[in-house]
This record gives sequence, structure tokens and C-alpha cells, in this order.
Amino acid sequence: MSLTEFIFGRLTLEAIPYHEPILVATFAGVVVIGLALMAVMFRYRLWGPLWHNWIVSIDHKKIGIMYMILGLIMLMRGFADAIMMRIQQAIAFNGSEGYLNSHHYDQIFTAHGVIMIFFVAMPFVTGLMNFVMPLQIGARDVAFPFLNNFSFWMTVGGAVLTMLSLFIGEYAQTGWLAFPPLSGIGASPSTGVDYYIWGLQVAGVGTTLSGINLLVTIIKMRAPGMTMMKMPIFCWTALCTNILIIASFPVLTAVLVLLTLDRYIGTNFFTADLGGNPMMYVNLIWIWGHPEVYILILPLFGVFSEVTSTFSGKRLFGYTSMVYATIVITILSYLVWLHHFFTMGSGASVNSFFGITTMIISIPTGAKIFNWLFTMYKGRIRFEVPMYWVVAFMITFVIGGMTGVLLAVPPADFVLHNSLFLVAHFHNVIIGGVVFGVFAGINYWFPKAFGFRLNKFWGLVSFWGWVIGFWLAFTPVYVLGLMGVTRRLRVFDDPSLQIWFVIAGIGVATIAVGIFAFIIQIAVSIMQRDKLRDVTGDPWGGRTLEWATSSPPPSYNFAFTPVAYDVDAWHDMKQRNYQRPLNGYQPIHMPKSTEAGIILAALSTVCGFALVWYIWWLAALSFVAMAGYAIYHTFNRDRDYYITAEQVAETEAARTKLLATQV
Amino acid sequence: MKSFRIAALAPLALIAACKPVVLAPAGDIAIQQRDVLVISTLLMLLIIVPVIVLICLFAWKYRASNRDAEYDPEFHHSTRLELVIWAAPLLIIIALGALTWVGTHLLDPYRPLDRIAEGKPIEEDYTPLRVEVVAMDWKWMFIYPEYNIATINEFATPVDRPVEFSITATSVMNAFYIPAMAGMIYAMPAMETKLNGVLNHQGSYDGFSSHYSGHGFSHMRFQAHAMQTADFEGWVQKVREEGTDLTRETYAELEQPSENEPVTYFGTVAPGLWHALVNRCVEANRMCVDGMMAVDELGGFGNAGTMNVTELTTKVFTRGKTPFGAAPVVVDAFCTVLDSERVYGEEQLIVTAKDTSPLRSHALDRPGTSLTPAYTLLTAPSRAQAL
Amino acid sequence: MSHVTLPKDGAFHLPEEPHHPEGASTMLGFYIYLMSDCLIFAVLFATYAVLGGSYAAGPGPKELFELDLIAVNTAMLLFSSITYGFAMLAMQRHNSKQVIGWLLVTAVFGAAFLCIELYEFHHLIHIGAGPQRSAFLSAFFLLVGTHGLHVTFGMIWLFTLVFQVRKFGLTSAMQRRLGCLSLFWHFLDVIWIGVFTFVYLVRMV
Amino acid sequence: MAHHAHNDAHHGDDHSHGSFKSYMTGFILSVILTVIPFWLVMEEVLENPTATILIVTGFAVAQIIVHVIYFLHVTPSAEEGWTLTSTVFTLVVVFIMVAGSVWVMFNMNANMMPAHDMTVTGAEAPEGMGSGDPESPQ
Repeated sequence: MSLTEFIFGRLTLEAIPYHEPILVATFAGVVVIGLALMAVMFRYRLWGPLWHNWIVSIDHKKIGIMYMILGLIMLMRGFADAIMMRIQQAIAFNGSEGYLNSHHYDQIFTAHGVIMIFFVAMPFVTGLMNFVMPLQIGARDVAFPFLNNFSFWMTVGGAVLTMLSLFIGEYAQTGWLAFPPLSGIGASPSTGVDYYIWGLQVAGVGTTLSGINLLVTIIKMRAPGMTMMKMPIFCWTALCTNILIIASFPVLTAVLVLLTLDRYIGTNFFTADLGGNPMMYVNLIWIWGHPEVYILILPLFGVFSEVTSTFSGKRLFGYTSMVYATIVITILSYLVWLHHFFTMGSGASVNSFFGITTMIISIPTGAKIFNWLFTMYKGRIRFEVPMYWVVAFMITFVIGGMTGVLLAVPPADFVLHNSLFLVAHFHNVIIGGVVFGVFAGINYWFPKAFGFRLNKFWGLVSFWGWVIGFWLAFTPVYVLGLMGVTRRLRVFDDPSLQIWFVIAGIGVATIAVGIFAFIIQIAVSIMQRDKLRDVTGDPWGGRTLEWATSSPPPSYNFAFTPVAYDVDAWHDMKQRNYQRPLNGYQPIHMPKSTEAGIILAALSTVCGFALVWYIWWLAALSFVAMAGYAIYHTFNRDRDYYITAEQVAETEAARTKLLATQV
Repeated sequence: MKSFRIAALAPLALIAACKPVVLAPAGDIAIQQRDVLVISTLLMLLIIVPVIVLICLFAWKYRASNRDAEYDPEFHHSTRLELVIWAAPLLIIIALGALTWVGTHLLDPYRPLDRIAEGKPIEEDYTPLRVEVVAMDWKWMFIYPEYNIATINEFATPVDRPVEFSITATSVMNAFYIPAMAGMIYAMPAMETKLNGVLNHQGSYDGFSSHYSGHGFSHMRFQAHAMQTADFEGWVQKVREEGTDLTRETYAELEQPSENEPVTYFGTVAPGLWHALVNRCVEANRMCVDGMMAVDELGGFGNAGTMNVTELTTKVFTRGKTPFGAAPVVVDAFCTVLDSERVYGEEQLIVTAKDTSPLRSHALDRPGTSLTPAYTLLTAPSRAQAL
Repeated sequence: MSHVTLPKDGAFHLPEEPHHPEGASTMLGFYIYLMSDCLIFAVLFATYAVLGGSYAAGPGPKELFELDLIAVNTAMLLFSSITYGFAMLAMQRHNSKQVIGWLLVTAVFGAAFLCIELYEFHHLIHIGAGPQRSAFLSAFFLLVGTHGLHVTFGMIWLFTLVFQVRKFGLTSAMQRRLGCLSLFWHFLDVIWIGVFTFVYLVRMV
Repeated sequence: MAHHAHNDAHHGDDHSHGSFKSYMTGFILSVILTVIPFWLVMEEVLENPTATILIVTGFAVAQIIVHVIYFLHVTPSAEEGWTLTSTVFTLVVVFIMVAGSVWVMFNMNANMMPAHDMTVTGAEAPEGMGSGDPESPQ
């Protein structure tokens, strides 16, 4: 081994893809934007505030917001991948190879899937839970505030590793679940799969810990009086989501470890030669993969419930059956994983068992749809932006649900599996469920987070862009699926397919309008913030506790710990003429910010990078540093402080003054 | 769903360009699968359509500006309504579940056909056309053991003759799919999947891999020709005449990754090739996977099993050199009993597996759990005799 | 906090800041972490169950495993469990010297366990039955090795705590940490029951 | 099982820590439950391997329960029952995962693994065990 090999592992200058014009242009763009941002930061001396108020902050609200920003940034990347794929598929006909070679194209669809699930949907979901849930249960923060910060930065670390693969080396060319033997060292000897593995492992640690954190928060820190059956429904869905996270992400971790060992030390878990069995990988990864689907959708079910009930001016219809439906979905989601590989050939009995369990899940899900429907019934529906998203969701999601149940019928799955019909189905439920829900949530809670509403006009432009774009993009994909077109194809022979891909491309362009309008919506709203200001803290006539405090909430959330007597605790308080206390404040015990989270996460990211490139000394060094720093951190006993009663009084007095201007 | 889509897209007048092969297939199995698909869709539309209508209706009727609509903020519970809410989807799912159970068993790809088309049951002494399919990087190989011929990227069958595919892959996972004929099934290295199907109409149909398998995946396509019996005989003759010999050496060359492979014919096929390639022992001096499994079932090969490996010298797509650990190895075609005796002495026994019951069968009639083989222990003299 | 008594007058807030003991959630949080760790082991057990018979014409358990060694190993871990229990009892009596003493005894048993395991692994690799030989051996090394790795981290943690108990005394934070390590240590023993039963004993019948 | 550590104001959690008696009970039970299966297997006490496997498994389950109660102190009252709930939930998931994987993989293997129902006798040996190549033995 030469010295350079020792120092740099397999990292050489060739790893930088300067021969790929698209990547070079992207890189140049990133550098320019990055430099501009840096310049702005220095110009306005923002580094200090950014570091102290955000990066090391352990305030669950700020961490929640940072998760949302991460999700948004990664959405841009994932969406850029989507556009590139759509263009390639729309032009690669009649002998044309399109503009992407297979090496590049295969990375794009892999990255698109991984990024959209792990670094868009997951941060959005975690961010919403982080921001909203502690407020809804009347808590001051989460159970383990430091861990929360650490989890966030681990998620960022995973995203960084994934993004690095754009400019140093390559990403996996295996599809988003990296089935071996294709992801084995023989078929994928380069760094792609290693980036995939370590990116997910680093982010996975963050996800699991955040799951534990939020679960314990819900169990331990609910406001007095808030029994389990008086919890807001969003908290229930968050509870079940976090249970699913805790009970499924370890499976992903373990199965990726198996793949890692096959790739790094030549074990034989999934190789075909020495007794290994690649089907075991498929089996295990879907044991994680199916609950993951519900991790993504359940919190959004909660969002839809809150939004429907608020804007219909009614209590949620069938709260109890909603709760039980959520619990049933949680447990059933562990019994259906095989429907992802009916066509692997496990035999009729196994297939029909898993097919039927899958269908059973649609019963509680159907019940939920009906519950929302009857919440609207005899309500007084105010069509603000979040409510638009709800109605669009309900219509879109039932169709996505129907095609999903269709795919759960094994004989039908045999002709539709891996086809574009399947692709259309899961985009139908993930865009129609998760993305619509996230936008409903953002529009709904934005005033809580920042103290002013989002502009309605641009919100509606964004809404129509997404909804029309979605149907325009994915109806043709359904049709193509029925025409027997399979997924992940790069070039096509049959010219009659082209028109459908072109329509799908137009649809994606329309979605782009929706995304762009969302950014404009935020920018316009910031400019019009005085006009859109909400001083009441309760702009929508909300029903749950988060609307009881100011917008944005103070760092301690509630000056006094609230007491809940009803599911709609805040609505109950308003009904019974609750008067906000104006004196008698107590000092509040709060955790202190710490930089340990970002340092540990940075070290693990370095460790992951070193492992990708076989730079063993760096991997060992960063691992030892990580362990050492973690131990060092346990010696730190300066972890909390008190917000004095005077400071609380001052903050609350300012709010009293503001509220007075309103009346 | 379909009518919805048609309605949505009718103005674009694109339906003419749409050839939904999944909805209008040419093979009996695919037709039955299509029927299941359509029936399930209709069953679900029973509930989906009213729900969508109600969503629109309620959203419109109870809008805040409509002051005429009843407003009852306390209406949040109704036992009767909730019973209906749970019961309605439940009933649909019960119907669908029954359909699924029956459909899954009847249309199991492992199950031999019992009819050629609707109203045309299979006669008793009918043997299906056996075709052995190999998913390679990135092309398809079809071996016809009856005729001892093979092709690359072209498949032909007589119309109305049931076909029994045995499917495997050389390196990574693929899925074998002729949408017009029957559903797909995975093709995996060291595994053998089965698919039964039939084509009822003369013509050429698309076939391809429907599971992403690497860079050449997009071009991994072939034509499936359904021809009249006489034409099929002619086709076989053509393959025999135009084809070269498929020896183990030719096969080893074919195994190397290549894209856009043209249609190629082989007039003869090396004996035992299919067995060897499924069991990953085409190359000399490799132990076959089934042999390994037979040994494993009897508890492995003992400590002698630590020395019956040899370094993997040829480049194999599925294995590679890892940064840690020794170079990849393969199991030798066995050290002989004499080798074993030389190293481990007399008491090391070689055992052989014997299982006369069929190991696998079709889903409907799997013969219980007869997976335990009977053991035959060979003593030293009989071992010597055996070898 | 849900167990705080509600104000009798039906007020919508608590006049006093409720006593919110520091780290009240730590033990539950850690227990839930252990449950997630348990699922990692479940995957490894499942892998062993599925691939455990694939010897690839190599050696099987009967040639490779030595039950005498495993019995000794099991004893080591079981002893370390009870000595850790004694450390916890000493902690309840607020006797930090005894706590440290019992922790060190626990560490000795833990180290013995690790040494025996390393010896076993070394022996297997030496005779050519390393994790690369067959899927069975891959699954075996990974499952037993992961358990061993956990014990190793437990040891590092244990020494950290010995040091911290000396430095800080048995503060409530230290008691909580000792409690967490107690859960971790006994949890590893529970996993080991699965290992010696399903990896070794059952396969030697 | 003792709960005197319950609601100990010093550390504020309600996780009990056990007493000398409970630890010793657990330890002695564990020793018994460990020694018997080892003895059964090492001395090959029973003729029937299936019976041995079942008994050994039974002892393992019993010992796990003993550990969980006496060492991990999981009881219905600890942490308001949340530890018990999470333990039960975890066991359910573990069961689904392990049993499900074994069931699924058994079916897959039965359907797809190459058949090896051949009798290895002299003449067929190279065909079955070796590569089928005439010069197979080393």
C-alpha cells in the first residue's frame, strides 16, 4: 500500500466527475450560491446569531423549523432529479439515447427515491411532530432536549453524505432499496452503495433517537388532566408513528449492517455462492419498509384531522374510533411486508395471507376517511389554504388507496408489480397524502411559528399547481402501467408511449410551478408580515393547546403549565371564558443549549465519509473522537438554567400589551 | 377508474394511441389476471365513488358562506354511523379477500394450466412446452430442452400450447415478464422459479425484465412470437440450421455483461448446462449448489469443509474483492474421500442424501412437509465402492 | 406530568411550577432504546434462523462449537449480572466504595467473558471457519459478535461510571446512570440466553 | 420484588431497583434454568432430539422471564406500566419478525432453491456433486 493510498484510501482525483457537464454546472451553481450566502452572513454578522440561536439550540420549536428547512432544501434536490428523469423519459424514443447515460440516470432515480423518503418526507414529518406535539400536550420541551438537537444534526449528516456523492464519487445505481446481488461488491464495486449505506446509517441513528425522544415526551410530559384519551389526535398519530420508528428502524440498521459486512469483509449473507440468500435481504428490508410507509402517512392523518376539525368549526367526528383506527394500522403495518414481493414467488398461501392482511389495513383507513367526511358534515367550513389541501387530499388519497388495494391482490399484482402503475400508486399516496398534508400543516402552523399568516393567493397558486400537476403527471403514468411499461427504464422502443411521457413531463412542470409558488408565498408573506400579523396567537379559531400561547411561543411555551379537561382543551378554555393569568409567575427550569449535538454528528459524518472511501485512519480517528467526546460530554454538569420570574413577567407583559392592541 | 381516466383525457384524443396490453392481453392467464383486476376495481368503486361524491357535496354544502346549511358543532359521535363506517369497508374487503384467496391459488404461477382458454380444458396426456429462461447481463437466453436448441433474446411458442418456464439468472435479480402472456416472476441467481402460461393468438409480443438490474436494463428486451404449430416447427428447424453450438465455453463468454445483444441462435446445447448454470457450477471444479445443499442437510462436510475452497480467479459479477477479509472463494468440486481420509483419517464418514419424495410441487397440492430427506450413511468400504 | 393532581377549582393552569424532577424520563427512554436494540438482535436471530443451516459444504456447528467453553462463558455473564445487582444494592445504601468495588468485580467477569469469546473467534478463524466461509458462519459471527460488541461498550461505559462515581459521588444523576447501565447489562444477559440456547444448544442436539 | 425505591425523590423516576432477596431469587432461578439445558444437551440425556429442543427452548423462555422480572424489574406498576407495555409490544414484533421471516423464507426456498433430491451414488456423483466436468476431482 502506497502512502497516498494510506492517506486517501481509494479517493483520487478521478473521483471528481469533471467530465459530466451537468454535474460541473450544478457544482458551479452550488459554489456561487454558497459563496453569496456566506458573503451575506459575513456582511450582516449573522454567524453568531445563527450558531447561538439555531445550530446549538435545543428548543424543540427551532429544531422543528430546522427540520422543515432541511426537508424543503432536499425537496428541491429530489425534485430536480424528478425533472431530469421526466425529460429523459420524454425524449429517449426512436433510437435516441436521451441526454443521460445509464451511469448518470441510474444514480438519479436511486437518489430521487432515497432523498424523497429519507431526507424530505422524514424531516417534514419529524419537524411537524417536533414543533407541534410538545405545544399540544402543554409541555415546555421534549423529554431529552439535547438528544433532539443531536438527532437533527445526524439527519443532516446523512443528507450531507448523500449530497456529497454528487461531487465526489458517485451514488448508488441500484434503486432506492439497493437489493443485492446488484448492490454487492461484485456488481457495484464503486462508492455508490457505500454512500447509500453510510448516509442512511448516520441518518437512521438520528431518526431512531428522535423516535424514542418524542415517544417518551408523549408518555411522560402531557399536561395534567390530559389522559391518553384526551390527547389531541395529532399527538396520537405522533405516538403511533414514533412507536413504528422505534420498532422498525433497527431492522433497517441491522439489514444495512449485513450488506455492509458483505461489501467490506466478504461475508456471505446475500451472495449466491456460499450459502447466502439475497431473498433474505428483500424480506428484511421490507419488514422495515412497510412500517416506514405508515411512519410517513400517520402524522399527516393527524394533521388532516386537526385541520378538518378547526376549519369545520366542529370537534373531530368519532375521536375514539380514530384513535383505534390509528392503533390498528400501527400493528397491522407489521403484517403486510410481503406484498412488496409477491412476484418473487413465495407460493399461493403466503401470498394470499399477506394480500388479505394488506386489504384489512384499508378498513381502518377507510374509517378515517369517513370520520373526516362526517367532521365536515354539519360543519361551517372556512376554506382557508389548509382546508383546500384537506379536500384535495381526501379525493386524491381514496384513489391512491384504491390502486393500492388493487396491488394487494396478488393476481393483479403479478401484472402490475414493478410497472409504472405501481410508481403512480405510491406517488399518488405519498404526494396526495404526505406532501399535501405537509403543505396543509405548514400553512396551518406557520402563523404559530412566526407570528404571521402565509399569503393566501400564492398559497392557492401553489395548491393548484401541485394538485393539477400531480394529476397531470401521474394519470399518464397509471396508463403507461396498464400498457405494460415497467419502471426505471431509460430508453424506449415503442413510439406510441412517448405522448404519455410528454404529458407526464408537463405535469411535473406544473408541480414545479406549485413549488415555486410556495417559495414566492413565503417571500411575499415575509414582506407583508405586518399586514398578515397575528397577535392573538390563535388566528384560525384553533381547538388545541398550541393556540393558547403566543405566536411565536416563548422559549418556555407556557408561562403556567396548562390543565386539560377535554380533547379540544383550548376550545374548552375559550368556551368557559378562560382568563389569561397576568401575575404570580414562577421561575422556569430550562435546559441549556449545547454544541455537543453538531460536533458528534459532524464526527459521524466524517467517519461515514472515511468509510466510503476506505480511509481507515480517518474512520478510526473520528470514531475514537466520537466515543471520547461522548464520554467527555457526560462529565458536563452545566446543563440547565432558570428563566427568572421577572423575565417571564416581562415576556408575558409584552404579550398582554399586544393582545390589548387587538381589542 | 378507467372510465374516469378516459373522461379526463378524452379531449386529448389520445386513447387511440393507447395500447393497454395489461387490459387486453393475448394469453389466457393474463386474461384471467386482467379479470381479477377489473372485478376488484369495480368492487372498490362501489365505495370509492360515493365517498368522492360525498366529499364534494359536503365541502360545497357546508361552506362557511352558505348560512342556510345546518351547523351542529356538537355532532361528533353517532354509534350507528360509526358502525356503518367500519362495516362498509369491511364488507368490501370480505368480498375482495375471498376473490384474492381463490384468485391467488388459481393463478399461482407454479400451478400447471388446467385450460388453454375459456371453455378449452387441457387434455390429459398433454405436455407443456418446457422452456428454460436465463436472465443474463443484459439479455435473455431461452433453452428448449425438448429440441436441444437455445436462443438469445427471442422466444417462440406454438399458439395454444401451454408453456412451462423455468427461470433463473446468472448474476443479479431480474423479473421475467411477457405482459400479453402471464404475470411476471423474479429471476434470481441460484434459484429456479416457475411460470406457466399460454398464448392464444398468433403474433409478436413484447417481453422484458421488469426488475431493474443494472446499466443495460433498458435494452433487456425480447420478442415473444406465438405461431401456428407448423411455423413453430419451421422456426425450430431454422434455429437448428442457423445456430452455432452452445458449449460451456460459449456460455462463459455470454455471461459477460453486454447490452443490446442481437437475436442469436444455438443449434445444440451442451448437456447438463441448465442444471450447471442454475447451480452455479458451469466452470470446472465448482461444487454445485444443490450438491452443497445436500451436504448441508446432513450437517455439513465437517472440518474437511474448511479446505474444500479455492480462490475465485475469474471475475464474477456477484462477488468481488472486499477491503477486509481474504479474496472471495468458491467451493471446490469436492475433495475426494481419499483426500478426506488422508487428512482426517478413517472415521470421517461421508453421508449421502436420499429423498425420493418430490421436494416441491404446486401450491395447491404440496405434499405436506416431506422436506426431511432419508439419510444413508456409507461406511468406509461402501464408500470406496461407491467411488 | 399527567399524574400531577388537578387543581380542585377547575382552573386551567397550575399556579405553581410542578415539581419536574431532572431526568424523570431517562430510565423509560433508555428502556425503550433497549427495546429497539432488542429488535436489532431479533433481525440477527432471524438471519441465523434462516441461514444457520447453510454451511456451503463447510463445517457445521457440531464440529465447531465447544459447549464446555460456552458453559463457562454463560457462567461469567451470569455472575457479572448478580455482581452488578450487588452494585445497585450498594447504591441504594449510598455506599459509593462498595458500588465501585462491585462494579470492578462485574468488569472482571465481563472481561473474562470477552476473552473467552475472542479465543473462540480466533480459534474458528484460525482453522479456516471464519465468517467468510459460509452463510452459517457469517450469521454466527455477526450475532455473537454483535453481542460481544455490546458487552465491550458496556465495559467502557462501566469504567466511565467507576471514574465518575469516584469524582462526583452518588448524586442523583449518577444513580440514574448506574440504573441505565444496570438495564443495559441485564439486557445483554437476556440476549445471551437467546444466544446460548438458539445458537449453541439447539444446534448441538 | 420490592418497590421501596419507588418514587424515590432522589432520582425522580419510578423505576424500582430490587432488593437483595429479589436479586438472589433471580440469580438462583437463572442458575437452575441455565444448568439444566446445558446438562440436557451436553450429556445427551434424552433420546429424542425434538423433545430436547423443545425443553431447552422452554427453559430459555422461562429464564428470559425471570431476568426481565428480577433483574430488569419490569412489572405492571413500574413506570405506570409503560415498560411492560413496551416489552410486550416488542415481543410481539420480534415474534412477527422472526416467525414471519422463517415462514416466508421457508416457502421461498421450497419454491425456488434448486432441488437436491438426488441420490449420490457412484455413477451420478460427478453429475450431482461436482461441476459435471469430466476432470472434476482435484
